[in-house]
Amino acid sequence: MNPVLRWGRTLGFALTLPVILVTLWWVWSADSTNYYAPPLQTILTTFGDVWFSERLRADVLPSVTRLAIGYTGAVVVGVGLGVLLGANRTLRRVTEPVLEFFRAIPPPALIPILFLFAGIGDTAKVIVIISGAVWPVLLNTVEGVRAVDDVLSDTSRSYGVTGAARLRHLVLPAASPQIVAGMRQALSISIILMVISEMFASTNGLGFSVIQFQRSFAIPEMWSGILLLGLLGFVLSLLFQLFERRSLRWYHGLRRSQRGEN
Amino acid sequence: MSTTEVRPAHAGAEPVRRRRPELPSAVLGLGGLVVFAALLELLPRTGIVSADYFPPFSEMVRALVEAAGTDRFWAATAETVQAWGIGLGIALVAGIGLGLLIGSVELLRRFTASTIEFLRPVPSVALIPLAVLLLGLGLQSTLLLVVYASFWQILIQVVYGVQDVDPVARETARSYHLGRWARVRYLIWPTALPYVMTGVRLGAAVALILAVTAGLVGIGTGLGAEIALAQSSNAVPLVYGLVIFTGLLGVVVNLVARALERRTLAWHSSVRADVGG
Amino acid sequence: MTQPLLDVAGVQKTYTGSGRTVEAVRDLTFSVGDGELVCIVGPSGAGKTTLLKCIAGLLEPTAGTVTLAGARVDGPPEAMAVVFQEYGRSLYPWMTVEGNVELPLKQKKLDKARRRELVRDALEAVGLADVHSAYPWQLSGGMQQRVAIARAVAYEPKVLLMDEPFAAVDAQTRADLEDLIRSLWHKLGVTILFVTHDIDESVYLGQRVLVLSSSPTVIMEDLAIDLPDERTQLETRSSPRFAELRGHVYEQIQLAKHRKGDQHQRDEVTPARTAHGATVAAQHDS
Amino acid sequence: MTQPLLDVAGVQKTYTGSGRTVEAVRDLTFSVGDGELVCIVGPSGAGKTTLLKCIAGLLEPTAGTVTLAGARVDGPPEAMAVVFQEYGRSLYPWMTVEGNVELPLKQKKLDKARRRELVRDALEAVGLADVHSAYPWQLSGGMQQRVAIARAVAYEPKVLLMDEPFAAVDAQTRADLEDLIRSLWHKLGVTILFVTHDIDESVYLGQRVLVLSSSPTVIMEDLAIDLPDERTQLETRSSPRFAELRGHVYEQIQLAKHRKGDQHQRDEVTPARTAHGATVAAQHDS
Amino acid sequence: GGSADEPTTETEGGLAQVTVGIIPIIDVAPIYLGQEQGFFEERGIELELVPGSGGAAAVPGVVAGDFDFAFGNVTSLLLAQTQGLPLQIVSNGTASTGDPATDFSAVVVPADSPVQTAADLAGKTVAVNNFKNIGEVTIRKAVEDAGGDSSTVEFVELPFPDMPAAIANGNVDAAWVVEPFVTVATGQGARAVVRNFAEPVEDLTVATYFTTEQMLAENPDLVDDFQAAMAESLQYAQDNPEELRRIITTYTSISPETAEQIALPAFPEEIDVESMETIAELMAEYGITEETADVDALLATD
Ligand SMILES: Nc1ncnc2c1ncn2[C@@H]1O[C@H](COP(=O)(O)OP(=O)(O)OP(=O)(O)O)[C@@H](O)[C@H]1O
Ligand SMILES: Nc1ncnc2c1ncn2[C@@H]1O[C@H](COP(=O)(O)OP(=O)(O)OP(=O)(O)O)[C@@H](O)[C@H]1O
Ligand SMILES: [Mg+2]
Ligand SMILES: [Mg+2]
Repeated sequence: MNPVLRWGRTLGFALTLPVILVTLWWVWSADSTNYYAPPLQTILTTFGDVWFSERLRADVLPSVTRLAIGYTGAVVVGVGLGVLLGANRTLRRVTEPVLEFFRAIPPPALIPILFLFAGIGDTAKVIVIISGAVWPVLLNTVEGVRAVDDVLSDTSRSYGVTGAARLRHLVLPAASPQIVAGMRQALSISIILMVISEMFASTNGLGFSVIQFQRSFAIPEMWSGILLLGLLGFVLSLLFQLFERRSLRWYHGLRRSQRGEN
Repeated sequence: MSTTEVRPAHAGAEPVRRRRPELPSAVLGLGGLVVFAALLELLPRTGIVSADYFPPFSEMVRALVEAAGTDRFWAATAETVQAWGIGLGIALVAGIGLGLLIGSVELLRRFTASTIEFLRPVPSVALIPLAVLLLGLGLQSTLLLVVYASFWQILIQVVYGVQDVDPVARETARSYHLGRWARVRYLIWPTALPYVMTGVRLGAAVALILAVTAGLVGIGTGLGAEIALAQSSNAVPLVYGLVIFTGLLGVVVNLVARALERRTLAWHSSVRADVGG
Repeated sequence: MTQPLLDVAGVQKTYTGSGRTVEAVRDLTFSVGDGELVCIVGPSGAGKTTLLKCIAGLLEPTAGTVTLAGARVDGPPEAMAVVFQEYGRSLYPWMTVEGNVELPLKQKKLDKARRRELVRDALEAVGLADVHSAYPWQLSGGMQQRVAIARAVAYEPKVLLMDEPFAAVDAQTRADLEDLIRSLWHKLGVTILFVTHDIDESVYLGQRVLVLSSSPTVIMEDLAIDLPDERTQLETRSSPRFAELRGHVYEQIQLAKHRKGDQHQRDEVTPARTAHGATVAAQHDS
Repeated sequence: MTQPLLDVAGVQKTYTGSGRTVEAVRDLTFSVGDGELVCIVGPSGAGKTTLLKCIAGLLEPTAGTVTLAGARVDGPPEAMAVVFQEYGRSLYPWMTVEGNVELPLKQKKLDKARRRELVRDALEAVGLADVHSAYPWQLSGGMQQRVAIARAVAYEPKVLLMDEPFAAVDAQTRADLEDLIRSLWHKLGVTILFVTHDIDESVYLGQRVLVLSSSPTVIMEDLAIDLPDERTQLETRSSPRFAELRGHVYEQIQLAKHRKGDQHQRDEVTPARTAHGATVAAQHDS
Repeated sequence: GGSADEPTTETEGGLAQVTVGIIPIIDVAPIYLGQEQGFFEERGIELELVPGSGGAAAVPGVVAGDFDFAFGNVTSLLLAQTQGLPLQIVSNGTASTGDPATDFSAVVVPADSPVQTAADLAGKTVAVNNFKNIGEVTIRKAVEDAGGDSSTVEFVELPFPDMPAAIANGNVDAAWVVEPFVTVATGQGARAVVRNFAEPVEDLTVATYFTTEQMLAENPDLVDDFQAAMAESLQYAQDNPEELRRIITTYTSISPETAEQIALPAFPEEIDVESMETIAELMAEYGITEETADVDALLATD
């Protein structure tokens, strides 16, 4: 297919449903008198005023920076720990309850404890993001590593592909479809936790702004912030898709190959 | 050729899967928890953190035990568990149902992808005013938050799982004319099950978190509200006691999920390897 | 004796994707009568699996058509069973042997008693009656392959496609299974396409043997096997006509290995031109 | 001619788990000299794969020991290569053909030039020089199997274990590969254990042929192949001695199929007792 | 919950069911006392007190009709007023005692802090529970009154419960806390430097009970009854501090010992309109609101 056409189609797929939903929202809210659900038009006008300004640098940039660091941290910790736990049954059994314990603790309850150990600066916020986003990566990595095909595993062992080489050439690629699923989950969770972390001890940030708007009853502004969060998620997921296509090229090729699609 | 060139084993090679007598998971897991508890006890006792803000583990437990003597505590627990259970139930049914649908219909997946990616990162907490406005305070709003947060986690896992169907297995199903329903039941579902189980475990914890958080931020009742109350009263050991209790709920939830997994995934290589043989 | 059931006309299949374009099948035209047993042989990578998948409606040919009972095949036709070359992956690891064999029968809406009977008979026929409740991954390679065969047999198809179905079983079992297939064929009048690498097997089993060339593939030979219909392992295989036919197919295969679709037209074989490893003539594929 | 390199002593293997207990291998004792080429034949499900995995250090025997070069095997020994029966699943789908063959060489810390040379030579030897940059899942079954063989060959092992390595390739390729294995064996002095279902192949290839009984498995026959060392497909296979040996193995296999480890002791075969399908004697396994 | 059209439901005994959103802190003790004493029941009201975290949930709760009334601090209500939310104040909630020695709110610093007066807070980081709220307004006023530059004070948001730890760990220079955290913090060695409710604004009304304009228009009698019952409750609370200290321990987790020590707020029946106007002006001055909130519009005068 010619690339222009393909791009057009992709774009069509990506935009159809959002356009329908936005239209519905627009119509439904057009003469809303509900204070908390202002007309979409108002929200969009506000959007321009609020975000195409100094705030972009002052609030969005710091947020995205913390998000990037936190997300990277979550992936590194999640995959690292996941490989360790996935490969070692005893270790997994010892640590599982403790990890599950931490996993069930709500970040807002965890934050005060974090403040005690990490202060109230950016470090604590990054840790909050990591502490929440690490789980999908970790769990998926553990399961992916556990599920490595036994014939492949035997092959590697008999050819002496052990240690780091085993990790690099067998374990990580084999688990990669599941790891990527976890990473995708973690991406949106990171954004959510970015907002939650900015509810405490913050002076700037996207989440901080949304919460402040909410508290000061600037409802269209708050909605515009939520829109921006959604857009951020969408853009990041596009980037993620590029990454996924590259890193799982073999996998998608394999899945497609016998469907007669190529 | 000399035989000495054939060395017995690769350096660093793993040993053959040996039937070593192994401690049961329960003992190992409990061991992990005990070590963790000891750490919590030692941190304030050795003065690394001030006991004013981070009381020793024993005090947390004492406060928790004290609270556990009251009906109020159990009522709160029941409320949280109820919100959790109902919310997770809804999220599971919706997430798995839609996941199977979206995952197996390529067109649907393409049409919904952008919207899903847009909605997923919207934090539940930002939806609080909307939730209160639409559904009022109490269980319904709490449920909205719980469902909204855990639904996406389950959905994404299912969608990825569905795409993991082995091409040869898929062709087998096609050539034997398995209908749509049979294909879902006998091919897609079992393939996606490992992903789904991970989704269930992720979703269960997130649902619990939101069930508690709703109380913490004041739109629901239950353990979260109790924690918030204890916080605003400076009952520090009780705060931690309640947090510990929440964590333990999570451990129990995971135990249940694991048991479920062992039953449903006995055929899967990950569980096979664990059972040994 | 037979009326045409399956018609393969000008089928061509080119795989593209991941930076590699392979013309697996160049131009295949043949037809199979109702109730015929046709064996297909050809070098590794010739496109036998590709051809079978096209016939099974699992793969769309790049060009040409497959017609079954007068209707163009554009999806898996009904009453057709396939035994895949990758037998291990075609069994569902989450089901027992029995469950695997039974699954397609459920789809046929047979009642429970009938299903159970078919499953039991099929498993017995392939010598696996005692492992019905094991999981596929608890079985040896040959046993797995026999489960896949049992599944196809129990399905009672009108058309049976088999892709090297006996590759993983021992000689004795293989002979038994060959006889099983022939007796099924006699009993049920099923039309069978049978891909094999074993030349003796192709001659022993088939009414016709199709010899494919190397990829890009054309048909090098369409050989009628004029052995008596009643065949037994010992007698048939030791008959002089068997040896003759066997020798002929063997020769063709050897030619085929170094012969590609662009080097000859069907029935115009010129052995002298086949030089080992020589790539002759311009490739027509882009 | 040879000194003992591999010693299999009283190996027994019982699979337990998922409610099914199978005594796959009852009692195997034999040894293989340094530089020997031993073929193993036996009915499907006899435990050949199980035995090979025990020797490869991938599976721990329930009882008995495997000793290699004087040291007990309790993990994959160095300088040993294995070609798995499930060839499709033993290739890394995320690596190209080349990558698959090269990976073990990287592990051996060979330099890039040498690796490239070995990979190229091995792929050429199995006739796959032109697909080096394809992914395994873009190949036909027989091609995949040849990649697995190329990987083992390029590895230049001291001991080579092959589990039905030619099951998926055509007759001509099979013959070529047989000759490849014998020439490698001559050239490099590698010790080879070769599992096959093809009786002719076992006789043509081996210096010895081990015939296994049905599961639970014992050794039914340990046959020395006294054919000349220099073998060619045409001559060797048409020699009368070949036919004799072949016939002998064939007979044994037929016996083996209905003979289990608990029905006879090695070398005490009583053909009269083998009735088709009859399950004789009490099973000792729980 | 109910809806705005039909804010009350009759209970079996013929009482009007009234839902009030409160925050489980010391400030709402009078309503609990009034409920216990039967002041509401006497007027045909059966109270349901719903604890929440205030602010974010309480205002939409009232707007959506989930709450008939709710408790909220004056800055939040003034802010809402400038944003056009249809809220009406119906009763006083809490007020400062006006006594710098014993007020229930204070800015605390570590004992060894160089900060001695409000003026010293200039250029320091000060923790408040919410930005742009009553703490920030009163502290800035106090700093200015003491001759400091209030625009240089750097505010940081922290929940009250985390503040004692934050100043002890040096995460912030100072923190604004209310009881029981004033007692907690000073008990752990902190020092109160400013009584920001007592000093900068005279007779400061801190928080009030409010409802919607709609409620006021549709159920004026109920609002009257509620006001009257609240007035009696406030008076009772003012007169019976021991009762107050007792009831606090029933709906919070504050221990009886702490309850004995804490400083109590004042509970006058009347709202101090002047203090509210001052706050409204300060909010505009500090840029918290764009225009000065209309205090009169916010006060229900029937
Ligand atoms: N999914 C695919 N993508 C790309 N190329 C493919 C794919 N499947 C098969 N091919 C190519 O098509 C050609 C024919 O493959 P096919 O599997 O049909 O051969 P075959 O005759 O079945 O061989 P064998 O006897 O080894 O199984 C081969 O060159 C192979 O590399
Ligand atoms: N993982 C397993 N779990 C349980 N039983 C197994 C397992 N693997 C093999 N078996 C059983 O052990 C027996 C021997 O299997 P094995 O794979 O060794 O046979 P084989 O001789 O290689 O057969 P084939 O020629 O068919 O490949 C079989 O009965 C099989 O069912
Ligand atoms: Mg094939
Ligand atoms: Mg085997």
